[in-house]
Amino acid sequence: MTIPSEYYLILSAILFFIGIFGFFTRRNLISLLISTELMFNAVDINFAVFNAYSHTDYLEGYIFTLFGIGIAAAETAVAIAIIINVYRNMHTIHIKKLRELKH
Amino acid sequence: MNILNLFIFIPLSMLLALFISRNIKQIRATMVTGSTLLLALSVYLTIDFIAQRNAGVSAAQLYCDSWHWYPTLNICYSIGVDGVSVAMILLSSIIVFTGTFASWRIKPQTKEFFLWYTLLTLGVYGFFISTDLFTMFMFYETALIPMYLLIGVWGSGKKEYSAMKLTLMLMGGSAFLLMGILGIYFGSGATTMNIHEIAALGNIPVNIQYIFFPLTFIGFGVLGALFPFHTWSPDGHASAPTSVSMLHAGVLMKLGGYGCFRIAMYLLPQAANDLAWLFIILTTISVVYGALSAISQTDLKYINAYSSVSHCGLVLFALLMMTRTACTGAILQMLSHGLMTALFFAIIGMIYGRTHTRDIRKMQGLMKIMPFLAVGYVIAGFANLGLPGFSGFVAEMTIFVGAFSIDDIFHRVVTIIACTSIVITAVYILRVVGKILYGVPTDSEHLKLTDATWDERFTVICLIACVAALGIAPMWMSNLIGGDVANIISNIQP
Amino acid sequence: MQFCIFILILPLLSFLILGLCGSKMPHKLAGTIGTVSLSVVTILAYTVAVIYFGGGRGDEGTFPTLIPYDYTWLPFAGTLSIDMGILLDPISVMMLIVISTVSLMVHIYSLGYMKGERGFQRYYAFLSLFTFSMLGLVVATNIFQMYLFWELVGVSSYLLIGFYYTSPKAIAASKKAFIVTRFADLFFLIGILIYGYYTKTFSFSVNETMLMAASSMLPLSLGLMFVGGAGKSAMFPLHIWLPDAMEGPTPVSALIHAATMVVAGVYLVARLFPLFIGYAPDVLHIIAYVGAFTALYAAVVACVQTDIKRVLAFSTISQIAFMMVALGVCTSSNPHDGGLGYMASMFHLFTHAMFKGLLFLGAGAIIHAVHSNEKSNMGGLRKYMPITHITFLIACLAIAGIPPFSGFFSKDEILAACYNFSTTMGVFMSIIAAITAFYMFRLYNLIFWGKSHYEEELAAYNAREREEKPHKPHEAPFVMTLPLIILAVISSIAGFIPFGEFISSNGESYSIHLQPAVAIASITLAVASIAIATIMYRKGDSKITIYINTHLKGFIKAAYNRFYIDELWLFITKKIIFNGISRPIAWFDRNVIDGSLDKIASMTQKLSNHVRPMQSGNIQSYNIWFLSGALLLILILIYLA
Amino acid sequence: MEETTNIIIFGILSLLMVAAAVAAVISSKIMRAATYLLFVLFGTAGIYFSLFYTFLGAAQITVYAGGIVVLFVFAILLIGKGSVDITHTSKLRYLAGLATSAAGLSLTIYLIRSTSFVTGKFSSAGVSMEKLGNTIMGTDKYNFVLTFEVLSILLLACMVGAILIARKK
Amino acid sequence: MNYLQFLSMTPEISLLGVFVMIFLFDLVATGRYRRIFHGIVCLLLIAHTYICITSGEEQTLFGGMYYNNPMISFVKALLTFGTLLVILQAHRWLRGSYTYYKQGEFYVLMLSTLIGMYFMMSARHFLLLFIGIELASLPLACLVAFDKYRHNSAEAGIKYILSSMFSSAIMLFGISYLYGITGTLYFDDMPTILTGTPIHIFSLVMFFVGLGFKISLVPFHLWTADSYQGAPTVVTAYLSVISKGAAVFTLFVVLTKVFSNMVPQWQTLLYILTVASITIANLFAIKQHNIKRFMAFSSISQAGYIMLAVIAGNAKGMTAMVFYILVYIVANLAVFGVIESIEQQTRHGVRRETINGFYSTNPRLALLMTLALFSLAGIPPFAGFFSKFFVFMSAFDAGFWVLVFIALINTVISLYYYLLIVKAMFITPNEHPVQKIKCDLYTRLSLVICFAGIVLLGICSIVYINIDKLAF
Repeated sequence: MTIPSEYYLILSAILFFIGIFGFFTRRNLISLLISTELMFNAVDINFAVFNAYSHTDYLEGYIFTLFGIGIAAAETAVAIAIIINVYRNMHTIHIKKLRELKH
Repeated sequence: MNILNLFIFIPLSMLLALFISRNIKQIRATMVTGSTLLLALSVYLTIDFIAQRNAGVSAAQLYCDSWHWYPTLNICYSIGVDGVSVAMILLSSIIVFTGTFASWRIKPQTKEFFLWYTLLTLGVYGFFISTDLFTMFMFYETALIPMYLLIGVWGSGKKEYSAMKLTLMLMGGSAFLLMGILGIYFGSGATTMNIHEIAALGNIPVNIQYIFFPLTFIGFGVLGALFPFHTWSPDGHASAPTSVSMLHAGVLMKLGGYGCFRIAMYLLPQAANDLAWLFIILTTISVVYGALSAISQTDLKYINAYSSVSHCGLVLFALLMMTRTACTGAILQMLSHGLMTALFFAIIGMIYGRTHTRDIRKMQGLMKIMPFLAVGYVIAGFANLGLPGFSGFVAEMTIFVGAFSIDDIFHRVVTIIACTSIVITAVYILRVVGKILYGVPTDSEHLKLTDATWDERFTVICLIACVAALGIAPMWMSNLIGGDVANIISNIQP
Repeated sequence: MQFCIFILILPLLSFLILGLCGSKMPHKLAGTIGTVSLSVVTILAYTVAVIYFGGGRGDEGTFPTLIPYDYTWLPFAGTLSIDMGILLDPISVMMLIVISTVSLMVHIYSLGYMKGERGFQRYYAFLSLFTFSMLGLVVATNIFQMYLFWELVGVSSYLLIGFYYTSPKAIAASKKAFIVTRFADLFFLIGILIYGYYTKTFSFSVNETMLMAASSMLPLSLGLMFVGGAGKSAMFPLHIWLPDAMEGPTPVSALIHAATMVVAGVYLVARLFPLFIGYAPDVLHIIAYVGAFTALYAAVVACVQTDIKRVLAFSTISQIAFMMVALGVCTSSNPHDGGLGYMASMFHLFTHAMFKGLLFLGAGAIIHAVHSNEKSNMGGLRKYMPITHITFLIACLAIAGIPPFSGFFSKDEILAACYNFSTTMGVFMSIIAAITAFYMFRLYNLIFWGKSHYEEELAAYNAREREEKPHKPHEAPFVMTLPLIILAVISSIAGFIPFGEFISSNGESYSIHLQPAVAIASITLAVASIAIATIMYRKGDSKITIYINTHLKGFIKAAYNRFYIDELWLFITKKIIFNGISRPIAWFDRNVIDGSLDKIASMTQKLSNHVRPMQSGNIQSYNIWFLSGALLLILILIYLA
Repeated sequence: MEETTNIIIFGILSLLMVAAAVAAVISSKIMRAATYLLFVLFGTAGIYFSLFYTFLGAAQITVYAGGIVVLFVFAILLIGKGSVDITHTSKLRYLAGLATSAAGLSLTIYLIRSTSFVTGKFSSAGVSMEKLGNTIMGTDKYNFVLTFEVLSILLLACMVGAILIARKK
Repeated sequence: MNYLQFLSMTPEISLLGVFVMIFLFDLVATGRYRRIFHGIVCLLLIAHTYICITSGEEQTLFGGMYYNNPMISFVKALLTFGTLLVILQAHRWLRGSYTYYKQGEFYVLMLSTLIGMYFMMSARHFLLLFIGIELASLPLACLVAFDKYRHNSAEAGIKYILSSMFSSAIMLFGISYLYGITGTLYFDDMPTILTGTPIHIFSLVMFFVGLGFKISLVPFHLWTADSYQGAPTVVTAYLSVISKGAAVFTLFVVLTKVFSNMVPQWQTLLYILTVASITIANLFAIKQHNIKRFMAFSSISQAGYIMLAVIAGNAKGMTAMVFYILVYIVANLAVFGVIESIEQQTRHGVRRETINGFYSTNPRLALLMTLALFSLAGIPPFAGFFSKFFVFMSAFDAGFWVLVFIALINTVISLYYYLLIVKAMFITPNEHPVQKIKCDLYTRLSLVICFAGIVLLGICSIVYINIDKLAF
């Protein structure tokens, strides 16, 4: 055991905020989704790391990560379904065009 | 069965009956029956109350009753009346009764009009009979909200603006009020919502009183047209239909004064004493300012609305003097103002219904065309300017005598300033009388107009009779009020 | 004495009957109801007087003060209350007689004068109301009751002045009368409040200890009350309403604005005389000076007026001022030693009511005949209306102070009292008396002598210079001349009533004795004035008149315009109060107070527009807000922790 | 020695991940972005392996890399042309986004650095399948059968929903 | 390994039963049986609500992961009741040509979100909580995008799901730190460790935003209006009351159970968010002409008021909160019921101009709408007044005087915009008002229930008293 847990945490934080950055700046719905995946992924790392480093007695973080992956998959599936639907309706998945609902 | 419950029950049944009524006859029958019953009931109540008092029943409140409503929050449906509330109930019944006739021919949506009207009535009665802070507040707001639709739908002129303004300002006031009520409740240790129990506890810390007295007082003061929160009154009155103006000026504005007395001052006596000066100044301004504003108005209802500002200012002014006489005078003034303003608005509404204008520059010589209404207007005017023989004189004199009995320069000066209002009142009343009633009719259209119909005559005569009755024989009313005012005052005075 | 309540009830009943169902009644019936009820009142009043004065004096040598009725009408806290009652003492009994007599005369007279007028019933109703209020005022047992009736009197005066409600002048006059007196009443009220607070009662009879305790505040209180009295009694500068009040029907002027209501102020001071003399003699003297000035002012103005009713109005002001002066010059309550004025004042009040009533009624008859108020439409009327002429002359002589007519006696007492007070005051008042004689005979000559306007017009008509035939003046009908005659008789003989026997400042008997010097001087002055007036005005405009007119043009114009006091008042009310205060306040209310609320509302709306871009429709912006909000919250919380 | 190796491996891995992540959010072609995402996911699996959570790593690869990324690819292909244009957003929002994320990141890192997390004993033994099975299927404390079952409902519902939305008729 | 514990979770199992039955019915039923589908669903839900209410004994299952007690059962029943109302209103919409074939899916998705909410409220473990939240949002996203052939619906759906995923990610981030700090995800074990250091605050806020998103508090609210507007009206109704109610209750539980040692921190947090939510939502609502967007802002503002009860964080606050949710359900659903009816009639989105003169053609609906809006505005004697009052009382009791005052001032603004709607219906003239609407039986039933609720809930204190007895 040599790598301090902090490193992992910082790594995950960086990934997380890169995801957020992507979420804020991309203009395509699928890219937004990709960014969200980055965020989920970063969180999963956190759980795993905390479990492995700090709270090793039980597998809470482990399970959380495991289930989190599943949930992320489910979310992605739903989101992609909706994106496809959006595309069918509007023939674009460009964020800029998704502004019928505003003000 | 406590007969006070009938004051809730009858309007409720009226609401139901109105809801299922099919034609105008049924609506009118419902309204007449209901309002007559209410009037009879309140007359009975008054008589019985006086009889009980004469028999030596000296409890602060009679017909008391209380049901737990929200027991964990100490909210009860508590009712009870003392002389002051009896007087107010009587006033309300008279106005409601006459208001029904004043809106005899209201169109369109007669049924809805009376539905909201009755809801308003319900709120008013509820407010006067309840002795529980929450219940009281609930009825208070119940009485306010129908105003919006009553003015907005059936009003005239820029009704939507006025209705909105009135409602928002009054609701703004009740926001203050709610703060005050919560402050009182928690300040007194959150053990009871009953007004009398809180007063008996008398344990609200002084610093809390300082915060919540102004809130409560302003909260009620907005409805009592306290300067500078009075501006809803001119617009609201000007746009409201006749009977709504009557009810609003006649009864609703009294809720303000009553609440100031019954809640703000009664429950927060220390702060009331210490901060009275501030509000005395405001009310003095109200009194003079309202009257002066009225002089240069050209719309009949505006004149009367400003006049109401002045007169209601006098009510609050007198209450703040915190002497028995002045407060009795304040209650008398409420009655008197209620009756005569209702009379005024009734007649103005009738005139407006014929001439379709309220601009005093466009009317002249109405005395020739509609003598009955004109005479009624003159009488209302005399009552308003405090002619002996009408209620205004009695009330104003009681107030001034009471206010003058406080022996310090400040109170003396404000009293004298307030006194000047009686001169200013004469100016604007006579100005209107001279302009619109006297002279020769100039508008040829006006010559075709007719005098009052039977329902209008009935309304006017009833109100004049009441104004005169109070003016000629004030002592029974003064006695009815006086003792109970003294009860409250004794709690306020240090 | 219990029946005296009917003196009040009858007019009230008559008012209610006429007021409520008058419009459906024929004129005759209405007139009859009014007149009959008043006749009964008059009879009752005389009965009361006879019984009262016949009952003799009490042990202290004074007439007892009777209070047959006294009810608490409106109790206040403590000992204060407004009572309603009837108080009979010499002056109130005297007032009862005056009011009922003049009122009855006016009622009878009006049967003819108002015949066929629209609103005849209303007129009688108002007359009854007025009579009721005036009677109530004089029998008041306490100051508040007096105030109450005082207001009622004011209102009935308002209603009667504005009787011709289609005439703009009448409307303006009635409004002015009411508001000016109301303004004065404000001070009256404050005076009452002070009085009530310090003496713990509103009653006239206050015990000495209370008074002593209140003595520091009494002068103020009494002074304020006098302002109220000054308003009703048209003392300078509150007199402006009275000349205008002549817009009302002439009999009303006779009743209200000559004989009864306007002397209420005098009556008030007389009623409070013991307090004035005991605790506020300085105030009393101020009253005297105000009165003296008013008397002079009104007399001068009266000399140049052309409207005969206006002349009479100013004359009234002047005469009332005489009464005020008489009260004001009292220095003690002993009639033999400085208290003479009290009696003189009351005496003059009595005689003045009769002869001034007569003058007005006579003027009414003249106006009735020529259909105009202006002197230029009159002249030479003696041929056409002999009865009016004679009675008018009697009244003029009475007011001028020529013996044996009543005015001489009462005025003489006043002058005597003035001389007792100070010579200056005496001389001053004597001069005014002379002026009085002058303007009255100016008026008399202009009306009854000189060139007849009718004849001129007739000549013009005959010479085909005029289209329509002029209206020929005619003597008034019997119902109108009868009151003239009755009043003329009273005016002639009333001077011989031993007035001092009944009324004096301390209630004890006082026998009037003329002071020869004063009497002779005043007679001489009066006769001289009459002579001048006769020379100047008997035959139209004489040389002297023209001379004076040209040389005193400015003064006369100023006097004709009443020295611009009205304009001053107009300036104050219209320019300062209406335009300078009321309008700005109304503007302030609409634009500042209401405007600021509207501003808040519109600012909220604006703010609402400003936050709208936040809702751009772009989820990325949404989530930037989302995250930055969260981060900000974290920072705030960490900072706070 | 082993430590150094670990650190070096970790360093490379993390650099790779960060680089891939950055590339994923800035590359202008969406297919490439998806590919970069795949790298990050693999990297994450590597992290799990380095923590000796082999099962987790395997799941990561199967579900994420094998499932989700494939889903993405399908979606991208399905949408085709619509997915090409993925230039970045307006300057203002770009800066705002950058600033916010940078602020968030620095705050987080600051907090991580200033906090000392509890350190237990790091075991390189990994997790036995039995323990994992017991944990997932057990009903006591620290066992997760309930969540497992609820997750199944979630997946069912999402399936229903996704099919509903995505199917043509 | 006591799997019998599953059977003890009566509400969940019962709802799952309903879920399965509907699922199966959808598979097998054809032709005329489908006509009674709606009725059957409603009956099943009624039966389930009954079971839910009666099933309330206190129990802790699965080693403290799941907790149920009468209050939670009651809230579950309450939400089911609300769902029932929504489904009743959905009848005509579901009969539409596009939705007719997806009826079964509609029920399934809706009930699955309801199950999610059940677990959200019963969760005493963050993983269960998280899965519950996801279960409550993901199918909901499908529901939002349910009108597949409407642009708006799709757009709303994507906005909803992306925002939802974003917020879940952030919440997970927060939870991960909570886990790191405390070493456990069981609520009961956490409070002693969480004392309010910066990292604790960080995780608190990060966790909070996930629920803040669902409750749509400012500044986490921006998705609300768009999604509400685009979603099918019944789904909007569902989003605005049921989903929100569950989230509020959950928030209350988490704050009081997990962060019980960080009371000042989360009170401050709520303070800021309440003020922001109420004020900003009011500002947005003033100028809003689209009624559904308008209702979105109204619901944000209402959420702010509910926070007044949460901020007190005691039993009284909980009573006030649950009562508020109850009243909010009936009042808001009444409004949405009317909107739905109008929409079905006009086939267009409802704007304020649309309902000008509504009263002249549809007096009953207009009256109901008015009463509902009055109730939302807190006008007596309608239930909303009582619920608002109690909420104020509890916040005032906790010492938040200024907060209460700000909220009160805001009620005036909110009254303004509610009255604008009333004005449109009653006062503003319109040459072509909405034609007379003939409501179907189900909608009518739901509107009657809402009406009864609006009128009676406040006046009959029995409901409140019973809630109060349950509060913990």
